[in-house]
Amino acid sequence: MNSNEIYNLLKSFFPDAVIDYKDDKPVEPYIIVSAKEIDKICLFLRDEENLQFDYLSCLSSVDFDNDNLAAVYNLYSFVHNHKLNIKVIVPKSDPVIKTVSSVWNTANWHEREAYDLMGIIFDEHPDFRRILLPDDWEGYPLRKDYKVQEFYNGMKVPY
Amino acid sequence: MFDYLTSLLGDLNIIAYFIVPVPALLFVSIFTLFAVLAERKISAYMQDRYGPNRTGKGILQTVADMAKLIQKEFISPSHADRWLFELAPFIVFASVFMGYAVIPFATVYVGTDLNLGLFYFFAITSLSVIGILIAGWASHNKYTLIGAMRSAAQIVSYEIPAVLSALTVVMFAGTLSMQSIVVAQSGGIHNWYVFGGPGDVSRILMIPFMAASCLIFFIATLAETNRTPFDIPEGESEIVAGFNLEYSGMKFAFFFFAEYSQMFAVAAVLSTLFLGGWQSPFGNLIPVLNTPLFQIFWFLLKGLLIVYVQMWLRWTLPRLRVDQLMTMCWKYLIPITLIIVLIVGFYLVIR
Amino acid sequence: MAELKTETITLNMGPQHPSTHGVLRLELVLDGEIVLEVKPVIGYLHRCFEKHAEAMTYPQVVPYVDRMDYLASMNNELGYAVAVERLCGVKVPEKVEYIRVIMAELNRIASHLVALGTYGLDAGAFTPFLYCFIDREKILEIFEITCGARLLYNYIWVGGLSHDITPNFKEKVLEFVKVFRPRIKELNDLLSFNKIFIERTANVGVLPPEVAINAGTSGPTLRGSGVNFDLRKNDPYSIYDRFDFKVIVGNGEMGTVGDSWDRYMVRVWEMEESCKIIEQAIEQMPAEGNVQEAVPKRIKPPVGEIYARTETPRGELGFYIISDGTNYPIRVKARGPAFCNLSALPLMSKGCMIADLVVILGSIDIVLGEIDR
Amino acid sequence: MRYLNRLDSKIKQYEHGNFVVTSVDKFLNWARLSSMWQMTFGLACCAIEMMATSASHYDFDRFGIIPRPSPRHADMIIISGTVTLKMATRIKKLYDQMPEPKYIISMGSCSNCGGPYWEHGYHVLKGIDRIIPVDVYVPGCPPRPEALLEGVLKLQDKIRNQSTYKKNKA
Repeated sequence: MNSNEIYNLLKSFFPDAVIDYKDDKPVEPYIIVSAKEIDKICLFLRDEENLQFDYLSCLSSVDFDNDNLAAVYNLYSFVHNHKLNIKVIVPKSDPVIKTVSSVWNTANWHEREAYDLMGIIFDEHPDFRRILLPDDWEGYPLRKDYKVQEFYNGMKVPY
Repeated sequence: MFDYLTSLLGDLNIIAYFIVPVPALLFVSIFTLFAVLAERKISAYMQDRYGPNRTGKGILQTVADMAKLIQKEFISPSHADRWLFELAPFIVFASVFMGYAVIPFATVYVGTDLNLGLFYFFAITSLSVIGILIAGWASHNKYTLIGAMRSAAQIVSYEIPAVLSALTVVMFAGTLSMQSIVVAQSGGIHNWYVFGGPGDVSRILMIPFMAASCLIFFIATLAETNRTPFDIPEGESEIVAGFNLEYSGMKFAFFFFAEYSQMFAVAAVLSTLFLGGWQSPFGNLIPVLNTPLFQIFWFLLKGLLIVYVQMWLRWTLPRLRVDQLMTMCWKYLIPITLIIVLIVGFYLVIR
Repeated sequence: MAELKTETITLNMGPQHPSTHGVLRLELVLDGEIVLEVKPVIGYLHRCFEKHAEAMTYPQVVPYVDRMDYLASMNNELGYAVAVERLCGVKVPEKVEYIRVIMAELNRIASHLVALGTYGLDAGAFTPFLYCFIDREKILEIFEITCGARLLYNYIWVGGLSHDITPNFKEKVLEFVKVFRPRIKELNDLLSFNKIFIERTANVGVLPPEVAINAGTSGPTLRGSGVNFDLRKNDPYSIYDRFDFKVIVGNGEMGTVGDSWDRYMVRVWEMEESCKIIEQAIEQMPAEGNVQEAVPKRIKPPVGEIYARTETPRGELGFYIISDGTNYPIRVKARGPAFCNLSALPLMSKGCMIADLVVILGSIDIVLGEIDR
Repeated sequence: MRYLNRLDSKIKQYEHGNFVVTSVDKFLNWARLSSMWQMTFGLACCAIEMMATSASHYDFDRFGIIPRPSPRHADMIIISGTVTLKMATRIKKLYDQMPEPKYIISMGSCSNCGGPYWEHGYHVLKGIDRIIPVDVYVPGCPPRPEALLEGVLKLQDKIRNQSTYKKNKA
């Protein structure tokens, strides 16, 4: 199935949660969905007979523009050998997305990483803490407006 | 030698206590120095390398190691049980070294020819497990504790097949004195206990059982000395360095010392029991090869060859897991040795 | 008899530990020797790759990509180059493609050699480690002749290569392949089919295929579980569709499908397949061609985003790149294969022993540089 | 070093030195420099080159350097790779656990000064010498094994010229 067909299928099942479909070259086509129901949509994508997206290739966090953050899910199906990109856009003021770690185990660490570096909060995540940086680190480094802290534990951070 | 000296010294026989161990202690020190070097050179040879070659062509490498270890600071961890922590290396080394008292190097040099020699050897060397347990416990470190526990389980278990396989020889020889066991094997290579010992033609039947017994003794003693493939108490990749993790400087060197002395001690006992000890393999064909100097030569040759095999195995084999180690001991080695003891018993009764 | 009161102990393994392959830390909850719970703690090598990538132009990112998976730099560079080339629509000359494939496969062998050697080390065998490094040096020599570096090459650029190959490159590579084939057999004799080694690894750390897929594993870890999936075959990039090679999958020869021995063996036989690919590539490679012909003067991809994935020795390396039409990428996210593979470690190691845990960790073949980035 | 310093005060009476002290000095230095046990401790890319150096092709063992897993047994620590802020405190701890006399080789640009990560590496410690003293810096990214060996030889030179009693005179 190509992305357009999947979009139509999703739209028929989740009319409110599926927001948009973008397909302008050279951008790979992607579907924008709502942050509140991403877990249900992902579960559907995984378990639906024709889709069977059993593999979460990558979960990236993006500092989308000045006001928004985004999470991008790259899915792949071993059974049908097709791909899909899903995007979730959340405002910086309230960056909360439902977790998909119950759908794909991979998401567990990827979501922690997204939180660690970008500050996206994943709701209902089983083990939600920083993963790469120390627990007492300040700020989210990958945001464009990130200012590095002067000292960490008595060690000077900037050169 | 002890008896001879006491008779010589008369009232001053207390001096004998100090003189007799000196050659053994010297031997152990020199052996350790060169065994460590040999180990490094042998491993280098097996791995396409040169090995140490800077300190006087590499020969003085261990001397440098020792001189460096003496200079090192000795740290005892803040929560360690200080007294036990400092005592443990000496217990380990002392118990191993005391085993040398009964090992016959030649007709003229055996520390003391106890009539319970073999029994004494096993009893005293297994005391080292106490030292290891103390070291592991007193260090106040989880890795050392795990290492000590593993070591205790391993040494206690492998004592049994070792003793049982030694028992087969004792049944043949009818004595526990190591000197007498060696003397019983005189007359050439065919009289060694690995080939069934002296006796009539029917002993050919015993060759497979005694050879198996010898092999089991080798395996069991290998495990007792914590060498690969049984080096789980100090398995680098698992529990870092095991029970000696927290020791630095000379205290650590003592563990090293103990390990290498024990390697030779068990090799010596193996050669005494099964390979004729200081006996020449040619028996009385060439009488000059039976003089005391040659006796020491044969004894060292056999012992060092076995040590070489121990090293060879170390650089070839992976390590067993702790449960597999126990399985091997309790499910295979002990039943097999028991059966061998039974067969030897029947053979001796029927003969 | 009254119940014995026992307590679990919490053991901290790493970041300095001989067998954590770098600076990984594991928090273990132990019941005696049995591991009840494993918590990997990562981030001790977090070198801010993604932040750097945002501050660099596209070609400048390549050296940082090198330093991600430092055991397989060529494969990483290839992955990044493929991603940017797809984004810009650059067509690469034939000769460059062949050289890239040869380099990537040589580096795959080199990386697997380190993985297998250190795996032997984890199991307690020291010598195979050194044997593997002897062969690895031969590969590094070829790299050194070609691009001057031993470990981090900066060789595969976007659109081309930094240097052309030397005249005797082909003979050198063929000679290596010829020498190396018997060495695989030697390694098998020494380690792979050693009874103790099989006892240690077979039936240890079994990862069933459906769990492996769900946990997002890839590469030998996934194929060891019997899933026939290799991006070189299933989603070909570069010119991998022109070569004839087998995808090795674990078959549970010595135990269960998906145990540590299978993962190990997949790597061993993959080296053989890489040799095949190298031979074919050497044969088909065109003699003429300028390797810098297609290197753009200035890389300014059109506005857009791409997720391109390639097969490194550890598995699926994905680059998610967003461009806003300037010299600098907006976002470069690297999906490290070892990152996902390591996240499956707690699933594999429930109820094993400490010694098993070390073996399982070795069978995943992690590189911390790529996990923490 | 603290250990040597303490020794210093004891033999201060031989202020001008004599033959015996010098020879002992030489011997002790020789022992220390020809048996530098290295801690098995790899951080990043450079660790692979360090492993290559101790493998057959370059063979650290020639110089009497063997890897020891425990800091208590080690004399020398090679900081091989990028030191992150999360790791820095652990390295400090490891350093403190090593018994005197102990030596540090900083291998590679990253541990010398932050290397390629000096500018945007918000989580990278810019130079290991900010937390522990370094004896020898080996440049390169990563340094070739030959460069590391050169660093080791430099460290040996340094040890060779150490003295337990001359130091206080300067």
